[in-house]
Amino acid sequence: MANEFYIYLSILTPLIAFFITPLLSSNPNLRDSLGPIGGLITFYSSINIASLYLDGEVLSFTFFQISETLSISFKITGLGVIFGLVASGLWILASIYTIGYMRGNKEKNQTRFFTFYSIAIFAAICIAYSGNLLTLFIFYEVLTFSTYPLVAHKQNEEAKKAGRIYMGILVGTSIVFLLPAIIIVWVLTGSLDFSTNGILKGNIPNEYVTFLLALFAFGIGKAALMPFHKWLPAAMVAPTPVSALLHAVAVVKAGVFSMLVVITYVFGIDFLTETNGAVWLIWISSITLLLSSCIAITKDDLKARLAYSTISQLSYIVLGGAIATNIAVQGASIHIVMHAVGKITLFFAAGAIYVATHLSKISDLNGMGKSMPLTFVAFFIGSLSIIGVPPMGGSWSKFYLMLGSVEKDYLLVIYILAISTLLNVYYLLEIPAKAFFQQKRTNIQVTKHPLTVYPTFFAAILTIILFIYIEPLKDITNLIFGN
Amino acid sequence: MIDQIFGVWNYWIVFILMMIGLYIVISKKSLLKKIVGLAIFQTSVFLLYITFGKIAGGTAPILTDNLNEIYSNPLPHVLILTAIVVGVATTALGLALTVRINKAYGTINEDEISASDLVEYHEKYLEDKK
Amino acid sequence: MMPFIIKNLPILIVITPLMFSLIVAVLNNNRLAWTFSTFASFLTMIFTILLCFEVSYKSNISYYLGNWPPPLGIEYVIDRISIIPIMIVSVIGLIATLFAHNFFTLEIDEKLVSKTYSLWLLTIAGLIGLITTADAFNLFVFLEISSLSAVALVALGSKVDRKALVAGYNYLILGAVGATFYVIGVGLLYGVTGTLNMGDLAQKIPALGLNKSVIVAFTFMMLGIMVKAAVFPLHIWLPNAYAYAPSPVSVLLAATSTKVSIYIIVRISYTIFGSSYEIYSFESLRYILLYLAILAMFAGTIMAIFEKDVKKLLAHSSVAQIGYIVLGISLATSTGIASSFIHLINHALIKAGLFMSIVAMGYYTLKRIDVKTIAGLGRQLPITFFSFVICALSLAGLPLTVGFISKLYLIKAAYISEGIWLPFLILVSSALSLIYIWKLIEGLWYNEKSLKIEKIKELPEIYLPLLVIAFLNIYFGVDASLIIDNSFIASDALMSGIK
Amino acid sequence: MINSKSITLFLFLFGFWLLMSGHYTVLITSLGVISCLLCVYLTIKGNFLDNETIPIYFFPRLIQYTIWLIKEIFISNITTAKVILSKSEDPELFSVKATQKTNEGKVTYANSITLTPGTVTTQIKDNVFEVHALTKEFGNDVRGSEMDRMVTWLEEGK
Amino acid sequence: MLDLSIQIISIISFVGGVFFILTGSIGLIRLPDVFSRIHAAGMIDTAGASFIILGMILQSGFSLITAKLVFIGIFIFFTSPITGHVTANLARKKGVNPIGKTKGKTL
Amino acid sequence: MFLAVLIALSVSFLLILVRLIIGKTTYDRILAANSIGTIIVLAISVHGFYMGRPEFIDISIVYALINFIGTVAVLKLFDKGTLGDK
Amino acid sequence: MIGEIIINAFLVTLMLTIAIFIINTRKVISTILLTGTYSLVAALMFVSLDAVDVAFTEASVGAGISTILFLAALSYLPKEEKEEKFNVKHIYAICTCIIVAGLLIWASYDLPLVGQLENPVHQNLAQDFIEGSRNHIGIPNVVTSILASYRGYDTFGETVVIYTAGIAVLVLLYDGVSKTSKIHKENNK
Amino acid sequence: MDNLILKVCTKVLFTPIILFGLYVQFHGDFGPGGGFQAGVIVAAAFILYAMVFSVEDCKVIMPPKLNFFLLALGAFLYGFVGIIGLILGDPYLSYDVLGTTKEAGQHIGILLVEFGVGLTVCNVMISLFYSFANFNFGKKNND
Repeated sequence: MANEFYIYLSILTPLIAFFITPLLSSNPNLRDSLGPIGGLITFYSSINIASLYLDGEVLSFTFFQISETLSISFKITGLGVIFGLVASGLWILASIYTIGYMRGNKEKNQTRFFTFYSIAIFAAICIAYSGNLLTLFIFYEVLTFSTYPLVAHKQNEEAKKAGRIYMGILVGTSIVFLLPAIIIVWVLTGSLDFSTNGILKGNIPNEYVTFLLALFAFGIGKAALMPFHKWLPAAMVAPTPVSALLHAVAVVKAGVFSMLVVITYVFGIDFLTETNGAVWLIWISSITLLLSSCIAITKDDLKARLAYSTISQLSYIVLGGAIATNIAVQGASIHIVMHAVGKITLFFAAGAIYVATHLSKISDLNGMGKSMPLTFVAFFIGSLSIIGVPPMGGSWSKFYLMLGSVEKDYLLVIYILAISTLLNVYYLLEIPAKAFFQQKRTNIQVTKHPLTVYPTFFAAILTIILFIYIEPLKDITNLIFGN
Repeated sequence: MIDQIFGVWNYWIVFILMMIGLYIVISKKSLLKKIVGLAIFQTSVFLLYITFGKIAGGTAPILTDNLNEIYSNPLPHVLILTAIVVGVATTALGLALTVRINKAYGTINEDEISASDLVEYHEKYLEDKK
Repeated sequence: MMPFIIKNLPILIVITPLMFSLIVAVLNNNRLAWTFSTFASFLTMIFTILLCFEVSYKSNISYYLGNWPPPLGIEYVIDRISIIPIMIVSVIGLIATLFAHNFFTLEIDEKLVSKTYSLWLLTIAGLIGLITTADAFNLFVFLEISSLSAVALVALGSKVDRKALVAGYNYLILGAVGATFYVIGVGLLYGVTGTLNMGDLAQKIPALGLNKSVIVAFTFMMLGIMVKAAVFPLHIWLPNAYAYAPSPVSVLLAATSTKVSIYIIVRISYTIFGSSYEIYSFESLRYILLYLAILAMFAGTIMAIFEKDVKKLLAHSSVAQIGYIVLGISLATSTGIASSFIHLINHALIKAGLFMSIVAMGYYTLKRIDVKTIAGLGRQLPITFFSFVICALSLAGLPLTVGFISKLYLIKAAYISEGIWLPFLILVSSALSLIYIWKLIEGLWYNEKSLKIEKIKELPEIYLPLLVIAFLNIYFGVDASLIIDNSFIASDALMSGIK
Repeated sequence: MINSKSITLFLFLFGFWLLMSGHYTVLITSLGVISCLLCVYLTIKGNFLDNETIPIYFFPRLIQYTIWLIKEIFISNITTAKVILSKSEDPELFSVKATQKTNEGKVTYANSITLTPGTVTTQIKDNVFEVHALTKEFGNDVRGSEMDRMVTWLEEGK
Repeated sequence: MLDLSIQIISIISFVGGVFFILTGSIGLIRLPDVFSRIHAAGMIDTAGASFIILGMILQSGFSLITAKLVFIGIFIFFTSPITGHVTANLARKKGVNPIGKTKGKTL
Repeated sequence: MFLAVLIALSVSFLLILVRLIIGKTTYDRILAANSIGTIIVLAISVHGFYMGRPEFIDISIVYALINFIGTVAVLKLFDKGTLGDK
Repeated sequence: MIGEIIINAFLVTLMLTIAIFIINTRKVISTILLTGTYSLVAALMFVSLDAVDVAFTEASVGAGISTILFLAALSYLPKEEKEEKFNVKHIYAICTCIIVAGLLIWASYDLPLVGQLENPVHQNLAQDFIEGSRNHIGIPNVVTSILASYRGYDTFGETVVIYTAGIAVLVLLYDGVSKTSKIHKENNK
Repeated sequence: MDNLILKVCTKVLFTPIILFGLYVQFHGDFGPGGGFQAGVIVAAAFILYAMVFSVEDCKVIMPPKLNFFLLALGAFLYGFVGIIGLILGDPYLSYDVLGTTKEAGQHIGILLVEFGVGLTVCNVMISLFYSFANFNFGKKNND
């Protein structure tokens, strides 16, 4: 009980924040401080959970039983620990940053914004600690619906249209593909609980594996595999903290996390290797990876470029899962962390720029580096991390991914990774380069908000810290497949 | 032989009668005529039931002192009594509705009613546009 | 007192609303009439709950009306199957009656209100009577009670919109044709078996072998009831009837009337003809039903997407939802029927909630409730909007709501018996349904207010029904075991009748 | 309330009941009494318990009149049948004057005219009747006003 | 003997009734206008009905049925002239003119 | 004997039905409908005798009654255009 | 009993004739009169099929009250129908009717012949009712005893149906001046 | 209708028709007829009266309020007879317990029940006629 207390704590904290926030609408300072405080508490309990997990404790409990074989239950898994740490840890940063952004930008309906921000975090953490597919699915949907008000926050036609695309693709795919997949699993195995070696082995004819995996892969729209990736760029109309939440912390990570969970805990990588059911996924994710990188280059809007970058980075993770070896999955899970930190840095920087100058086009950023040095340095570091240059955390995950593909002799994958890295270099480094080395074109007034700049810089530093201090993370990833 | 023919003859004509009623209900545009059709349809169904209850050489099921008398089956009669009442209730309600429709629309022709609705819809649409 | 009540529960649930409707009609005071109606429906619900307990350990209660044994007299049978729709009708009846007061006094001439309550209670009584009876002809009588009163209630909407009259007329004529078809079917069956009691019929039909009359009788009875249940091609009366009826009537009818008819379809096809189901046409009819259900799913959803009038939109969505329920039945497996029952209950909860919250928003306009007219009202009426969102998401099948549970089981059943294509179709249509739901939510919350009414505030009187229905929608989505277990018990009971 | 008319009406109705009934148990008969009282009550309530409803003073000469009327009807029926079968109709429309004083008298006269086939009263204005006759002979019969005298005689009573 | 004579009388009265009814219905078809047809209809109602009722009375012997038959007879006698008269009256009122043998209209 | 009467009644029924259908004026129809009523009243009585159960004469009375009221209703409708008070 | 059969066949054919005439009559008054006649003949048919109670009811209701209601309603309605051209709807209707009639006629091959004593209808229940009425209830009219006692509940339902119709028509044809409530007067300007 | 003959004859026929209706009502046990038919016949008398004189005149004999009350009362009576059975310990609509013997009970039950039917039917028919005859044609309903 005492150990499960931490699970309760980490889940309930954002939920309580969700309920309290609307009540505090008259006192903005108190209301805004809820976020960082909640983040700290959640992060604290997540660290405790992680250490308990490293000690080999099995933490699980059933919240309630819907029917005999259906329940809402929570269980700590290796992947879950990682995702939980990411979500809660970055929530602290993000919430501090959000205060700065919202105030600096003088947005309307701030209370509503914070309310739904909390519930989104709540859903993400529930996804992280979910113990079966049903729980995962439920909170997956909760996450979708709770982020809709954030996406459509501006309430103008464009925002509503984006909201429609966002909802349409995410809910549509989840209902049309994910739900039947889950039900098929349920029908076949009679259970939806995760198990470290997968639950499908022996329960499903081998030729159906590909089909079922396809249902999952396309059903989890949040993983932004190629035909269903449109929602991500569309959601860029949202305020930047939301984009950070969507692209770094909660939504997309929930997607790829679900993907990894499905591959490891439902199918089991051994089973996938045995049946070769995931080979096609390697190619799909590779194509997504390359294509989205190419599209990113063509985008002039900063956030749109970052969005396509995200799509491509997510495919790394899916690719890791699809390769289906221990190392590749470990790499994928590390990449969740690394990409999250890196991408949040980039988005924070983008937001900070927007708050300060109301610029969103890359071509307008020429020479801005001198007026906002800290921000652009952070952006540069973040980019390097995403690209995978060694003193940054991102290098680890790419290294593991390559190891994995070598292990399976997928040489083509290595080439693709390499090409994509080169593209990354091009489209990401173009921005700081322009900012620092080009001539400033117009006179742009710069009014920074300190709460947007410092979290950005801190996040950048975090990427470096993660490179050095990788060991605990590795320990956790080693435990993904059980002790 | 003749028993055979007439044994089925009744059924057939009753079926055809039903269909005439049904035909009127489906095809006629006048709301009043539809109710008439319904009445015919129902009356014919009543006939079917009563035909089931008939015994050749039997008499009405009102007991006499003669114990050997054959009585026709009384159960269908009871059912049909109920059904007739239901039928007249339906007719009354239908007529009330028809009268109200005529008052509201000025016609009881199905086509004209839907045309009138369409006009109203368009007017509303134009109003909204303004 | 208690043993007396326990002994007579099956009839009490019918005559309580029936007798009260006769009393309510002569009352002059509207408030008093409403109080009486609420009391009557409350009593009915209490009796139903008692009956539930009674049934749960007796499993089959048979009640001889007039003390005549079944084939001679009329029998009431309450078992684990019929208790489900009874529960739906009585619970929704109570909630809707609580809800009705403000709207009836508003939408109907003052002097007619007490009579309207009389018709209202008659509808409830008729629906319950339909479920409980085990006599094929008695069923017809109650069918007419419920449909005549429902027609009158629908037509009362004419004070707001004259189309209500035409809607009522079409409902009446189609309903009467349907009922007559049913009567023809019963007549043919009676002609070849000589009995009207359902249990008795079920025993006698197998002995007849492959009898043409029986097949035709089955077809006719099913056709007749399918009109009432608004199964796809025969649904044309439904959208207008629901849309133009006075607000509380829409709530009651949408939530209960078609459900009861679907229950009768189940009863007819499984109880009466079930024991000979291998020989007879049900196997082939099953596929007809299946395809009709699929068509209904898509037709209803697509009609709803393009509809602007909100009540009509919800009515179209009902057609689609009926499609889901019929689909479950047409699978003819235990899981399929169980999933149908689950959706039967859940859809009643969902639709009642949706209609209640929508008409509550239309309270101030008394005009047709359009997507435009209700724009932005959600922010002004938070409680109403809250319950609307809960029910709407439930309709879409969002997890943690009842809609999800029913979809889950429906897909499971479909997958087991038909493979993957059927679940896929179901899910596509349910994903499509998200479009219209989202249209409404977006309109209510994000669009600017178009009504120029200043004094909009919520009616505190309707908080109770709204919140209760929202709570039920969530509660049974979270703790669904009550519904699921009972549905499975019911479907097993039904299937066990089939050898 | 209780006067000769109501009592007479009650007796008539009760006689009617007894003739119809055929079941002379206490229950049924008492129900019959109640029914008859109800009927009388209704006439009183509707305020039409008058000479037109129950013309008591007709009764003494009623039987004699009826026999005469039946004879007339029989004769004219045969004549009409002849006319129809021989296709020798020659209709005419004419007015006659009625000598009855009361409504019930006039009605009796008009009805008698109509009852005898071949003649129909088409309009009544005060005491002028317009009569349609199938042939001239019928018209002459009416104009001969034997029937008028008979009805007036009936009306006078004793 | 008595039975036989009653039988014979009743047959005769049936025959009479049928004769009048058939003649009346022929008249209904044959006669030129409403007013003339009323006479034919009156024939059915009076002679036709009364003869047939008489025949039945003779058949039934003396019982309650006799009373009821008499009531039917009285009722028909009572209502037949009313409907006849009212129909004619209405036709006159609404401007239907009787057709004479020689020329259109007489008064 | 009764059968013969019934057949004769049927024949006259048919004849009158012709008048009902061809009509000419509405008054003809009313007249014909009324006569058909009378014919059916008689037919039912005779049929009772024919079947040997003549005690159901009540039906004939009802018929006669309904026939009369129906005719009055039709006439009233033609006279006033309504059955109620204007 | 050949006479009975002939009478039945004659009457049923007569009804058919009347029904066919009803289809194409455009004068509403004729339709109503013909419908009344149809009911009368149906009632005659009921008498000849031994259903005296039903005949009684059909006469008073089908021919009587229904006709009066029709006439009462007609006073508010157009007296003549609009002319209809033969259109798709008719074909649709004809097809439906032919299919349904075909089904029924197909079914009739397995129906028991009219009037045979050994039909299941007569073998089950009927005798019980007659004996029950004679011995337990003591009422000569079996129909009444079934109506009021054995299937009394049906009759209760029937009474409620007619009550429903009464109230429904009362409510629908209520001609009071409709009062709009205060809120709407303000809001619907 | 302003027709002397019709008026006078209606006055004469009114009571016999009602009495005949009541006769049918109470002799339903022995011959054809019963509550329903009786109700219709009695109602027919009222309708005839209302047609020949005027609906207002008929409302003197049968005021609408009384009419409506009786309309509900009839059905209520039927249901109530059933409830008496319930109270006396038998199932609904069982008449056995109403009398001293089963047969007597049945007789009483049937009599009461039929009376209820007759009452309702009669008043419904009158009410229908009132509604139809005096439906206000001139005024527009949807203002």
